Amino acid sequence: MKLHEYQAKRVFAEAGIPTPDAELAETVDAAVDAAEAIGYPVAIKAQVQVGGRGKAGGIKLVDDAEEAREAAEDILGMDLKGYHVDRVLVEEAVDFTNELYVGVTMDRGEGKPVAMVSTRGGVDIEEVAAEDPDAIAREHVDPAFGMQPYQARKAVYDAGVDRKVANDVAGVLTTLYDLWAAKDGSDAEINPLMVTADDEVIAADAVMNIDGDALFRQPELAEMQEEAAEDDLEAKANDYGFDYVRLDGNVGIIGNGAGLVMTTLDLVDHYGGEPANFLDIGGGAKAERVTNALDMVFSDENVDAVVFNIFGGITRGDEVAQGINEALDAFDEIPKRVVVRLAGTKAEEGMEILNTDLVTVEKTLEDAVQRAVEYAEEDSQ
Amino acid sequence: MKLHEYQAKRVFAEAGIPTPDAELAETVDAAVDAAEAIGYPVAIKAQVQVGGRGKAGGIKLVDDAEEAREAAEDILGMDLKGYHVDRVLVEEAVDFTNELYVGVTMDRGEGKPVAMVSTRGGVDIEEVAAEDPDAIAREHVDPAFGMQPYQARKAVYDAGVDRKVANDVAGVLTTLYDLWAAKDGSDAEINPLMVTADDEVIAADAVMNIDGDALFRQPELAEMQEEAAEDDLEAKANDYGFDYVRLDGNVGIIGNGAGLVMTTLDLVDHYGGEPANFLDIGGGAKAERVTNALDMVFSDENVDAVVFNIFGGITRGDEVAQGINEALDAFDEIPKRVVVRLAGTKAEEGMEILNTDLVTVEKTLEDAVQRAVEYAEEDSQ
Amino acid sequence: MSVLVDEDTRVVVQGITGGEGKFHTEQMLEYGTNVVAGAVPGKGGQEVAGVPVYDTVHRAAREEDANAAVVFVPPAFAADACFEALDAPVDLVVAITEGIPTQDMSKVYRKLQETDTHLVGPNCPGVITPGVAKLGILPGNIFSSGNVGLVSRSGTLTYQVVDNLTKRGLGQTTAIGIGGDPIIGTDFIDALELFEADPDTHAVVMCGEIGGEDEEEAARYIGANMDTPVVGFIAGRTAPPGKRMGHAGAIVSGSGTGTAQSKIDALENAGTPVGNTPEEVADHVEDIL
Amino acid sequence: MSVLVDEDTRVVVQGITGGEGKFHTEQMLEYGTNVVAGAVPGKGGQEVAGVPVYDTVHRAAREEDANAAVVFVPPAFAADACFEALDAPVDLVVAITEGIPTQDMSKVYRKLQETDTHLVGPNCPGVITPGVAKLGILPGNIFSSGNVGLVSRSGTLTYQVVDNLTKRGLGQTTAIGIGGDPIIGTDFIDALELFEADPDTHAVVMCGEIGGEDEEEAARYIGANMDTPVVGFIAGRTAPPGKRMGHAGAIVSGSGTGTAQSKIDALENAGTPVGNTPEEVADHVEDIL
Repeated sequence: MKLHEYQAKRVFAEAGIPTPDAELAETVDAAVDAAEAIGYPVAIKAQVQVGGRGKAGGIKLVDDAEEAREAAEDILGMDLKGYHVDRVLVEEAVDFTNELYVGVTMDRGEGKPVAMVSTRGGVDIEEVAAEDPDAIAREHVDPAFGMQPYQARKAVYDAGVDRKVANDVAGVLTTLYDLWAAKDGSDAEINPLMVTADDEVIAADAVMNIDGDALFRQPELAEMQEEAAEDDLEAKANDYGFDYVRLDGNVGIIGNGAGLVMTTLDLVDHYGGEPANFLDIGGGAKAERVTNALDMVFSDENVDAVVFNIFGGITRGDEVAQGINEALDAFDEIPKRVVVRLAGTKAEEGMEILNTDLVTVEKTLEDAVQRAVEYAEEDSQ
Repeated sequence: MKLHEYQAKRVFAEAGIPTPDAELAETVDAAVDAAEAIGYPVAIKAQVQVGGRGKAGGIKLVDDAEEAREAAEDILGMDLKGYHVDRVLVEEAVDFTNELYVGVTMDRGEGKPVAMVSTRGGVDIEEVAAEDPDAIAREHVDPAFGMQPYQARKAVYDAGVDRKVANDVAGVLTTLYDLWAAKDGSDAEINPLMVTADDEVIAADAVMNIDGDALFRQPELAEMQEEAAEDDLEAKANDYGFDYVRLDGNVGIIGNGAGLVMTTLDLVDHYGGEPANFLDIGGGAKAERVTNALDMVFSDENVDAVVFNIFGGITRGDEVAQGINEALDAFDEIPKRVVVRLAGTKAEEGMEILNTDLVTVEKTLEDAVQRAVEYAEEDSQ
Repeated sequence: MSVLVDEDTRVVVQGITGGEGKFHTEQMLEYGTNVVAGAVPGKGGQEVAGVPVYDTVHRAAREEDANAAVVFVPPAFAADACFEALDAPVDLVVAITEGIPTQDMSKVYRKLQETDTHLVGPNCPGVITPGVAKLGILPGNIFSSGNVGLVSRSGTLTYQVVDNLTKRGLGQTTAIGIGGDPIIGTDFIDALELFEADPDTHAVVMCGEIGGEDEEEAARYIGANMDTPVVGFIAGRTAPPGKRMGHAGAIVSGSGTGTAQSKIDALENAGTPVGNTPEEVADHVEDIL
Repeated sequence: MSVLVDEDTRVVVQGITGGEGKFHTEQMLEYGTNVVAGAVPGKGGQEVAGVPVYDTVHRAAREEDANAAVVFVPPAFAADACFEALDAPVDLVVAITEGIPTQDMSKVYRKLQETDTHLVGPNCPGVITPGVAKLGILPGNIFSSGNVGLVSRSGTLTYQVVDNLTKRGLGQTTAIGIGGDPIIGTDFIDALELFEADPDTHAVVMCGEIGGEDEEEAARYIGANMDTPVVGFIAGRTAPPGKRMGHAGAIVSGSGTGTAQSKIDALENAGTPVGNTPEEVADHVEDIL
């Protein structure tokens, strides 16, 4: 789960990390009022959960009320990389002499947290990492002990941060790690951490992503979760609790287990078709989930045919078959042809139950995919 | 630093450990009022920082106002193992079916914390440990990870706690460990942890000792520290920042470093004398500390002679000598004879500075101790 | 022979009184697994499917000589269950639970490094030595005994590949579902090392997927250390960069490594043929044996 | 020869810019110790007594090849300083600081177990190899080079005993003040093991005191493992039970072990003579050599 910039900054500020004066605004008037109250220059920043907002015109620096109004009018309501902007953060523009980067994330490969510091802040840090890996000082943290103060100092000095602000930057990094650990962060970043002419440091941007699996013990953060302003189908998938990704093709794909669903996509491609989506209904899928999954895929106007591929472990083939029958029975006319392949636990029972008036049944994955690709070609609109 | 029972209970209750209804009282009237408010039976408990209060008459169970008044009158103002009782805790008497013990301490030998549970609560747990070590379940804790929930359960089940309350007892133990860790505890104990007929658990007594070296980061607990109601000389030593123990003999002993001072005591004994005290002035002792140390020992009316034994490392012999001269110069008449032995850093310079009109100088530890023992015999009052 | 699981494996099921725990205990018993105990705090003294339940894993291990644990405990308590099993200790922990917070697993992983225990998972289907025992939720009927070792990050994909193998008569020594979470215990290299040391494993199938660098590292390990031939399969060739496909692991960063192609290239450079389809995987294995 | 400290010991002083750090750096240099760097965050680039200061121990170790650290950092920051030195890493850390919270040291001790570093202290006078180098605050002039190893829990008592030895012409290979805190790094047994392995150490003096069980355990170790003769001394014979005498360690519980007598008995049972006075310790050593 991603926090918005304004949410992350609140969390950081509460923990003692300096952040600029700022106010959230949902209307142009409120934005102008906020700008007047804070004093110019201010930045007007779209609150959408995507990177590269600046380049896309989602951040504007303004010097007076007129400019503030113009910027707020431009940004509020704009479409930013597919996200609708309905809030802006109006924020004191900080006068800086230097931009740093500090971040904490989980290093999967090492199985332990890593804290990072760079003097190349204010730009895309992933580009810096790719071009000049040594420009980022990395310090792995023992998750049992937590980050020790010396580790923060070491990272800061290794990165070449000026000695005058090194102590403060180390303090911010320590706080950031502690927050990351306490709040079940997946990533926590400040980019840029600005250094002012007075040698003060201030978090000019804030990223905080939370491990979705840990939200049960982070009730305050869970409350910050907002309806995703995403693609309607992806929002729907979220409501249904599916892992879903929409793609550009016309063969709808439903299956259980991420690896098998990806393999089904790959096979569609292998046999000359184009996948319309990734949809994993997960383990132990019962009738209702099957119905919801079919609803999802039928709702996608790009889809011309569907392959439904289940290999039962926890999931039982008979239950899936039952679900498919029920779901399709509910239609006066079934909108797309559906190819079903069941294997594993109770697969044979399932095959027997399936109503072949409603679906095409195939015994192997390869056959099922090929058949669906054929149907999609035939029924292509 | 030891917390009083009432202080420890407040700390435990804030962390969510159930404690009985209770009120602190400094007068008999206040004690009776508290008893009336709580409802009988209540326990009236002397708040002094020594063990075995019950046996010594410092805890009384009362059933009505008259008994409450009598008990409060008896206990308030009493002398309990050398401590003056000026406060009582008036506490709901809990009706129990079982008494357990739970505790957390540092296992020096292992260098790690240990959590303990026993069903033999309500009695002196050290006696239980001596007689029947297996009656106490012990679980060592990795200080980096902290106590894991399974460890609390394991200790509780290993101790043979009834399954009906096992979960609650494990919860209390986990909370106790977390408190111990967060508050820099040296020991944290609940003895007894009472089990009621309704299978509830409640902390009927509470012990919480804090690592004195960590008080700098425990400001709330440091505030609870009270003037020691101890021996006047020990209180004085505390004010001066000395490690001091008063003993029964007549040879006053001043030295630097615990091991060396203990060795000086042992030598006094070895040469037929009796040590009057242990006084360690610590490392780097300057003139003022020397003056204070002499003041301490001269204030002890049992002392008949003094041996002042310094082996300099950090401590400089010349500074000590200067301090001794200054301190003794201030007296019209020096109350006891003082034997001084200086060795180590700047010892020769110190020996030259020392005013032999005021003190006797010896070159070796053995000679210094023997001389002081002789003086003490001669000057014995 | 086999790896991790054999005739001497004596299993304690953590969370045996829950719905999944109970169902899969029955399934494991039916398959012939020696499930000797359950462990659920407060449920000591009960029985599930004829198996005695204890309050702690330590007691289960002591009373019933359990040497392996399967974790069916809900995510909020699963890391603690893993710590308990590691401390008991048992030789093998199979953590089925999905959705364990990553920071919890990071701590379990840290502790694991100090033990001699193998932890498989979490978020995995388990381990099976066909005809002998299964620990987890794998459907026993698709497996058959033979000389192919299998290691896979994905559950149902494992079944698919095994199904293709079994139908060709290519039985398995042991199949290990290592799980798709960001932090797992036994990884590809650990599993490959076990198979390399097993004289009865004549070929290994390794099923990877997009995301992370584990397949690339495994390829380097194969090139440098393995005599036993390996056949690869990589899911997610058609996954668009930057999108997360279900598994926390299955995300492509778009930076060159972590993509299906980089993994396929790495394996092929190590002399490991990679199948385009599960059928082709079986073809390659057939060619080798 | 010697233990822990020799001609190749290159020292970084943590907290070199503080009062004590500076004074004892000068003393160490004067004794001939190869102090190559100081480490104080924010003070990098400065010099103290001609020694260059770095912001981190890692940088000091890298730039100046330091392989040992002496910690003169205030108690609130001293555990962090120890962690830093362990991580750098150096081979030897000597922690002089008194008053480090016990729970901090418990964590340092935990980390120490995962390293190959020797930690001496905290709350100790340090380590000296007479004529070669001293790390800490020991007064160099009372030591002399020879064949006696010395290990002691107490600072000034060490000086007293060394003084008695030196005045008899009984020089030392190395003297180790292990410190009197509840949790210390190098303990009696670690030190005895080092001396046992040193061919130039022909006898060892071990100075203990009341409290804890370390002397009893050391006695068992001596009985079972040592060929080099040991002479003991125990301070606190006249200490009344239940009273704390300065050191956190120096408390007698009254339960039989931990008393001076139990320690003396344990040592004598292990064939180790125990002196009643520092003079008698020197007598015993003289008898042996």
